[in-house]
Amino acid sequence: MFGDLPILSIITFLPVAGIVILLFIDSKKNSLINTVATATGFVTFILSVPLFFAYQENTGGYQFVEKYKWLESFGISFHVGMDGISLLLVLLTTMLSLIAIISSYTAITSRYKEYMITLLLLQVGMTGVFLAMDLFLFYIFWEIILIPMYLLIGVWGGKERVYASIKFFLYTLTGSTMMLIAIIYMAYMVKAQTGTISFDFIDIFKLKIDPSIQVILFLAFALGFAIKVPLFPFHTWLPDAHTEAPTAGSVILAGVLLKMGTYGFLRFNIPLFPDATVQLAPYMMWLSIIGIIYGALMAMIQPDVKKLVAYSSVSHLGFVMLGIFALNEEGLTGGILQMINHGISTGMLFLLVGMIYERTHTRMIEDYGGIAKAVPVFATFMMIASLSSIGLPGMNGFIGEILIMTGAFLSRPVYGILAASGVILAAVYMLWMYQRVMFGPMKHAKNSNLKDLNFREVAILIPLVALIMWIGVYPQALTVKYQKSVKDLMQLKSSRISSTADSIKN
Amino acid sequence: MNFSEYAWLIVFSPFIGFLINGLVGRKFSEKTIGLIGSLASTLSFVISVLIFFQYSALSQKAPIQIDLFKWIVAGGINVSIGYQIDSLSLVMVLVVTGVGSLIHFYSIGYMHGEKGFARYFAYLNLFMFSMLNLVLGNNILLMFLGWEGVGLCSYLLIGYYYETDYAPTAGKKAFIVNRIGDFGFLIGIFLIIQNFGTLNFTELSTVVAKGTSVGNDTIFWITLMLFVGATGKSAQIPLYVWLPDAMAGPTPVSALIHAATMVTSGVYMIARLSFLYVLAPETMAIVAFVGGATALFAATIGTQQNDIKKVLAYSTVSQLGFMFMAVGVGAFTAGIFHLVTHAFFKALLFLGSGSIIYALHHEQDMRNMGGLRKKLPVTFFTFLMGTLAIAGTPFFSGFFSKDEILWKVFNYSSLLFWMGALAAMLTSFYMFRLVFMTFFGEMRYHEHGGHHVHESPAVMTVPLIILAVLSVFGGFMGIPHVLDVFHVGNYFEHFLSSSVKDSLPIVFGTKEEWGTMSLSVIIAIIGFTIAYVIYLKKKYVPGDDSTIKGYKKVIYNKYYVDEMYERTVISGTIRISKTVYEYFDKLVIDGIVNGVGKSIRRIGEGIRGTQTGLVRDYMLTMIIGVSIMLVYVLVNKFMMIRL
Amino acid sequence: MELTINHYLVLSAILFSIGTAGVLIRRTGIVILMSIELMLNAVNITLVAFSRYQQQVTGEILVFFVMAVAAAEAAVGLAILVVVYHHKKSVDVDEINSLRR
Amino acid sequence: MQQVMIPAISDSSAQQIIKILGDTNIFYTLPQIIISIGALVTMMIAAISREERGQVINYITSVFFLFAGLVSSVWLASLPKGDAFSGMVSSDLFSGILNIIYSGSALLIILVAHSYFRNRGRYIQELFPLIQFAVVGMMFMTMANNLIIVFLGLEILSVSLYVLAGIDNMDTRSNEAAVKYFLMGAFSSAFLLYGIALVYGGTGSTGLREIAAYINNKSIWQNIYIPAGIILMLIGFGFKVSMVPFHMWTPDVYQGAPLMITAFMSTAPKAAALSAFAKILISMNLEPGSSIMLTNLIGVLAVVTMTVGNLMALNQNDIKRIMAFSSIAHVGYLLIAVCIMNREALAALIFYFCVYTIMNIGFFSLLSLLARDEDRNLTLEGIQGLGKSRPLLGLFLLIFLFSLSGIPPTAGFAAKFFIFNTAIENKFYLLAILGILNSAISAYYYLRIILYAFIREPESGSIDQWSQIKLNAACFVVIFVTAAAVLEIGIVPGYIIDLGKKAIQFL
Repeated sequence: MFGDLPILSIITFLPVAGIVILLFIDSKKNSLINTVATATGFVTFILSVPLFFAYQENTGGYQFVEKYKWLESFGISFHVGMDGISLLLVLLTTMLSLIAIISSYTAITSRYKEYMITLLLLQVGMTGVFLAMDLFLFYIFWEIILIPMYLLIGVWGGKERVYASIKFFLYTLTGSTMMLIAIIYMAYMVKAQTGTISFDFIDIFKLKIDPSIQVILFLAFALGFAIKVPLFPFHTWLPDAHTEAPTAGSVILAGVLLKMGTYGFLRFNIPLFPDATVQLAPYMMWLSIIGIIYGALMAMIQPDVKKLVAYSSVSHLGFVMLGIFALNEEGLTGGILQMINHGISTGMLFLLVGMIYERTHTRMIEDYGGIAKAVPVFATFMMIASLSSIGLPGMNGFIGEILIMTGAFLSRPVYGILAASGVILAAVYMLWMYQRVMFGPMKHAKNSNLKDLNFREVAILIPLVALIMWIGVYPQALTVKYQKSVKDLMQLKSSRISSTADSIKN
Repeated sequence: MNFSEYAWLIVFSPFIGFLINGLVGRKFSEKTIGLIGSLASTLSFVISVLIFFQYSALSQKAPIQIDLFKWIVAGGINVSIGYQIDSLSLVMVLVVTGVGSLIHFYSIGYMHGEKGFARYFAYLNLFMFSMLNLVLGNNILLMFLGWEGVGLCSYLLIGYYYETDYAPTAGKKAFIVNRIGDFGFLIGIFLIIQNFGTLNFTELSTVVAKGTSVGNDTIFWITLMLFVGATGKSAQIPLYVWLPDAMAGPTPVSALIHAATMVTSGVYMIARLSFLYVLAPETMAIVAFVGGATALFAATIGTQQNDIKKVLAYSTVSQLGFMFMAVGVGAFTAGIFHLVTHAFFKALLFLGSGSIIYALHHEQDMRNMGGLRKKLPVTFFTFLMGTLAIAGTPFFSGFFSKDEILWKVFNYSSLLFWMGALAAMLTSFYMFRLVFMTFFGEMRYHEHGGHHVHESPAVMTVPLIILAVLSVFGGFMGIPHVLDVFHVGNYFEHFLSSSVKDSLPIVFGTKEEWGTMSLSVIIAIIGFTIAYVIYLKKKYVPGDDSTIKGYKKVIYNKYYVDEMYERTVISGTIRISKTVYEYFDKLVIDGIVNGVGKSIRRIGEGIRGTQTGLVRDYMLTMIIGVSIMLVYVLVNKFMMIRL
Repeated sequence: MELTINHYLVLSAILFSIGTAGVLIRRTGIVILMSIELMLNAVNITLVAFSRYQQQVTGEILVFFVMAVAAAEAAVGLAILVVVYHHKKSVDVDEINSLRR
Repeated sequence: MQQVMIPAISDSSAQQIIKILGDTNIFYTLPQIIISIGALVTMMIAAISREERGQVINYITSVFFLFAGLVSSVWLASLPKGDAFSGMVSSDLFSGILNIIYSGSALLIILVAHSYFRNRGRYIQELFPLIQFAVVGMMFMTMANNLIIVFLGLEILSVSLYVLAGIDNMDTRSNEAAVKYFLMGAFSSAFLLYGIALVYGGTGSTGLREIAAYINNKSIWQNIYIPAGIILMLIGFGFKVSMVPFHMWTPDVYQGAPLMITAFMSTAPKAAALSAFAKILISMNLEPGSSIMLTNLIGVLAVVTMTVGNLMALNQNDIKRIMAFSSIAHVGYLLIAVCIMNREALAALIFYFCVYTIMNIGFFSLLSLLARDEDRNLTLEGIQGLGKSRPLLGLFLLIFLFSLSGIPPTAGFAAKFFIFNTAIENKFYLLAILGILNSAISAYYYLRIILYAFIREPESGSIDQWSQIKLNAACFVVIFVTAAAVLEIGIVPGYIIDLGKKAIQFL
């Protein structure tokens, strides 16, 4: 379909072209900036859509692979490729980035040009993370993201933005430091085993690593990923960052950035350290389960809508992690699907919260109450997003959650049972919040004049609703794309289990 | 023409109605909206009737499968969006679409002039869609989709009057309590996947019929967990608390969702999985006794309620208890039979009460009613038919079904039988109490502002009449064989036998059957008599809430169960969460994170003190450094010598 | 008693230490400068001693350079101290501590 | 005496030049000679004309000579290795690259310093000869094959820097910086000298090759003089690079000295001192036993240095002071490479020098635009609102600061990556982990600067101070070039790294 076109590089770096154009635009011409930024996002998105159809799910594996020489003496190359998992995540990224750009037209009032540049830079980093097949390249993209996100929170954020942005930056940076050490260590391991140093995923994948060293490397990677996910107890940066970030920042943060952590576990921890994965999976699952229940309980009592959604993310990402580390087909399929689902539903929730915030400038639940009467369209969308988030059957969240819980249950019943209790709590905090915001008598007279959503806002919500329903009814469309990848992971695990069993026997 | 090919239309016709009304309904007139909604439902009914006739003509009543497309495929889960038509689902579909369509039409009149008319009909159609998925789905997951979907619609419709405080709260409560039940249901699903590897009903029953290696313990847990789901949806102890509150919704909703259809899905589910339940006699016993206890418990509360809908709500809980009692003892047919007759008369009673409420401008307190018999003749007459049916008056529909349950239960356990009998007596009592307080005596309602109490329009009374007819004669499709003087046979049991068979051995003979039957009649008369004496003869009207004292107060306040839940589970969870948030999340976890940062900064601040600005201090530091390093070298040197 | 290389080395070490002590103890910039000169000259003794001991001139050549460097340093140092004196009317190093923490 | 190496130069133009010069000695020290002439010329000009015209002439002259020195360094670097002055100095790719760093950084500094000192209101032309002398000193340090030359080079550098630190003789802070630097510098050179004396005494030579030959035959533990001498030399160099615990002058002097002098002091002299020390260690080819002693010692010093530097920087308010501690921390990372003490690590060291010099000079040049009131406004509060009022300057600020904190895709990351990469290759895992954790800590204070420039809004009314800034062409070019280089090296660092690796072959 694409021939020799380096489509992945184009998708990754197209926003850079947008940035360059933006740099030369007068910062006072807001509409021109809008046009350029939106066009960049749109073209990138449009270019990424055909990938969905061009990706051969029957062949599986990495496709559209590009490999260019980069730092030869270190065995580092610009190596990108796409498998079923990254396919979906890249699509999610390009879509949410476009939505984030459009959603910011009126929300951002100062330093508009710089804002758009930041958003586009963020997109480059995120796409790169999902496509990188060289660990060094991956790390570069991984770290690049910190810069725009830091600025996004810090410059365009809320009252506590200084605290939140620094916390976000330092926490995630510290987390990923050990990963860098581990990456370099493995590169030299390749040198020790094959004679040439290489940071390439394929080469590192072929390594034979001693199980005890695997555990250490696993933990080094896991620290960075777990903070990003965030896995309990590394979650405290998230509520702060979410609360303070501007709407688009929250959307991207929840929609894509958190997925980088889970993606990292999928892409690196499980394939590279299968022995350690099998060994440590129970601990990861327990942390996930604590996260599910804990996040839900914390979400329940938040007086701030954004914080509530942030804690709900902790809970939902707990589900994703649970599914992944259930290490069976149901769990992995569900976990991956839930990554997409969470991106859509929580992204939508943050968009909605941002839209109402733009009108009222408050995020406190107590400042609302009964506004469904004033903003029925908003209330409807909010209802759909909430229901999707609590995993109502027929919507996307259900498919992911049921698969994850089944997977967890099959792994060990108690996991499934505890995770299922999170489903109850999700209903409690979401519906309670919804009721307090939307229902009841109009609590504050000034809210009765709220303007309902305008055309632009509805236009960016409709595709999300469509996806919510589509995935809910026909998840096959997505799951077939990555079932081969899941099968590969499963094969890896079963071979490891048998080999450990052999070694025990011997 | 094979109508079953169009079975998917049964499900999707209401969905199309939902889409039309939901997306563009606001622009239509009330009449259009109502017609779209009602016709969408009626279309389903017509198709299901056609299929019913075709299906009942079949000699070999094998389930008909309609698979639309694969839904979820991963590992052990392989389910489709697919529907299954057999006698059980057909009975349910007929009840749901039939009663549902009547209620749709009724709603056109009842909801006249309400804001959000389109929203109402959209929700109602969405409910039909979900409910039909629940009953027609050929696998447990699709059933669960319907199961949660009806919960959602219930939530939305209870909270229909969202500008009030109580309605959304009640809706939320319903949803959450249901979710607690669904928790059990989910675990049941997981266990089935784990042990049977399929969720398809037909495949499951085949596996079970072939003899399965799955242990009895596992099957016990599967069935018990699914039953937990049923207690939520069907308002059984301990999860019944949401149903009385659910009366906050519009009355037709109460009739449709909280009386006729949704709340009975637990019974349906057990009947659907009867092949599993019969393998777990312990679960069956639990089901039976929970049902019996609920029947009795709810009936006692029903006797002291003054809100007309609350009485009916507790009555529903109680009647559902009867159904569970039936399926619990293994009399699945009797349970489903009662489900059907109950759908008729309870829908009738709710719609009747709706008619009263409509006439009295949303007055629901019976203390403010009375003497309505003359003002609302049609409503009165139909309501009376419904009351006679539920009270178990001979040859009314409720008589046949309730009597069959009591007779079957008697074969299982006499204790359970007496519980049922007592509940039946209370049923007769509180229903006649309701009738006497509402329709007889003096008129206590104060007409004001030119509003006169008058009979409801035809669009409301016609459904009442139809349901009254069904309530009176509907029982004849399941005549107990002692009464079967013309030997027509128990048509209902016969029809259902292709998908559900009773597992209860009948140990007693005809004599005992006559005995139980006459006992139930006597019981009904006792209940009636007490009500007659107190409320018609003595014209007793309960006083204000504050004057209610003693045991009556306890019962009137529903044994304070809600308060107990509120004080322990709900506020407990919130308090624990708040404490954890303040002292663990903020102080410990975030405290550690920030503490690391802060302490690093504090160290930095501390060692800043070394930078005194005095050259001599700097030089001294240098000298100390030099000395240490030289000593280090010397130590190394000596170690070298040793070596 | 014959003088060995060690005597010279010890002497120079002692001188070096005295110089160091002077730097640490004295407060006047000029005296500190003189103490540093003493340290440099102590090293010169070492160099000359080693040079003689090894029958080479390398060390002695270095000593000449050191002397030149010391002179240059002294010149620059005194100039700097003069400028400071202009401003502060004092060359007490303990008073030069406006830059700290 | 070491036999004079006959240069095997095939380059005909080089031979032409040698013929013209008539002396290979002069040829191999061409950069030094050019820049020395420049220094003398500019000194004369300064003596003749102190008016504005003189300043401009002086400025242009020194730019010319430094550029010539830079070109000749580049040219020499491209030629094969060669000895001069009886092997006292030698020219090779290693010294060539470092000479480029010295003359290049001096060139950049002078380009910016002209406008900086004009704005400051105190323009002292001796600045130019002094910087050029310092460059000459540094070049000798790196090229030296003999401890005497190392010492002389160091002293040429030091004496120049003492004066440079106090170049603004009307500013008390500058004076204070000069006094402190001078007293402690002289003090530390005594130790260096003592070290040289002891090594000479222990080995009987000051030539690096002879010392290496001696040590290879015997052990450094032959007598106590050699290890003690090495340690004392370490102290001397450690002082110059501000290694803990000899770092204490750094913040005070950096804060007191005029901004562009600080910029100069924080870059090239560190590279000179550290490369000279590394060269000494490498050419001594220390045997394993003593290496462990030194490795452990330098490893500990590296960790202490970076930790102390980073921790002390956390709560500072003055940006120059922050940069002082930052430079201490960076020396800590550099010491990791010294600690590993093999050629691969030296390549990392050279690469780090390049990157550090570029980003530091870039950042200081940017600050020079903002400096007011004898640098007293260069505090965190002082730069508030910069990002909002001048987005372009803000962008440059971001690039330099993210590079300094080592966030990709900047050169700072590549440099750190190379160091940690080498550390892990040689199994110095603990050093790598501590180094990378330190790097994370350091992000905090760089972020603080960004924070104040971008995130914190200035007090009302003061926002417009930045709109007054006129972008001086030379200064802007320097900032732009360095920023571009930071990004360029960050994205494709390969060729510089390879160059560094090649350079190490000649040692």
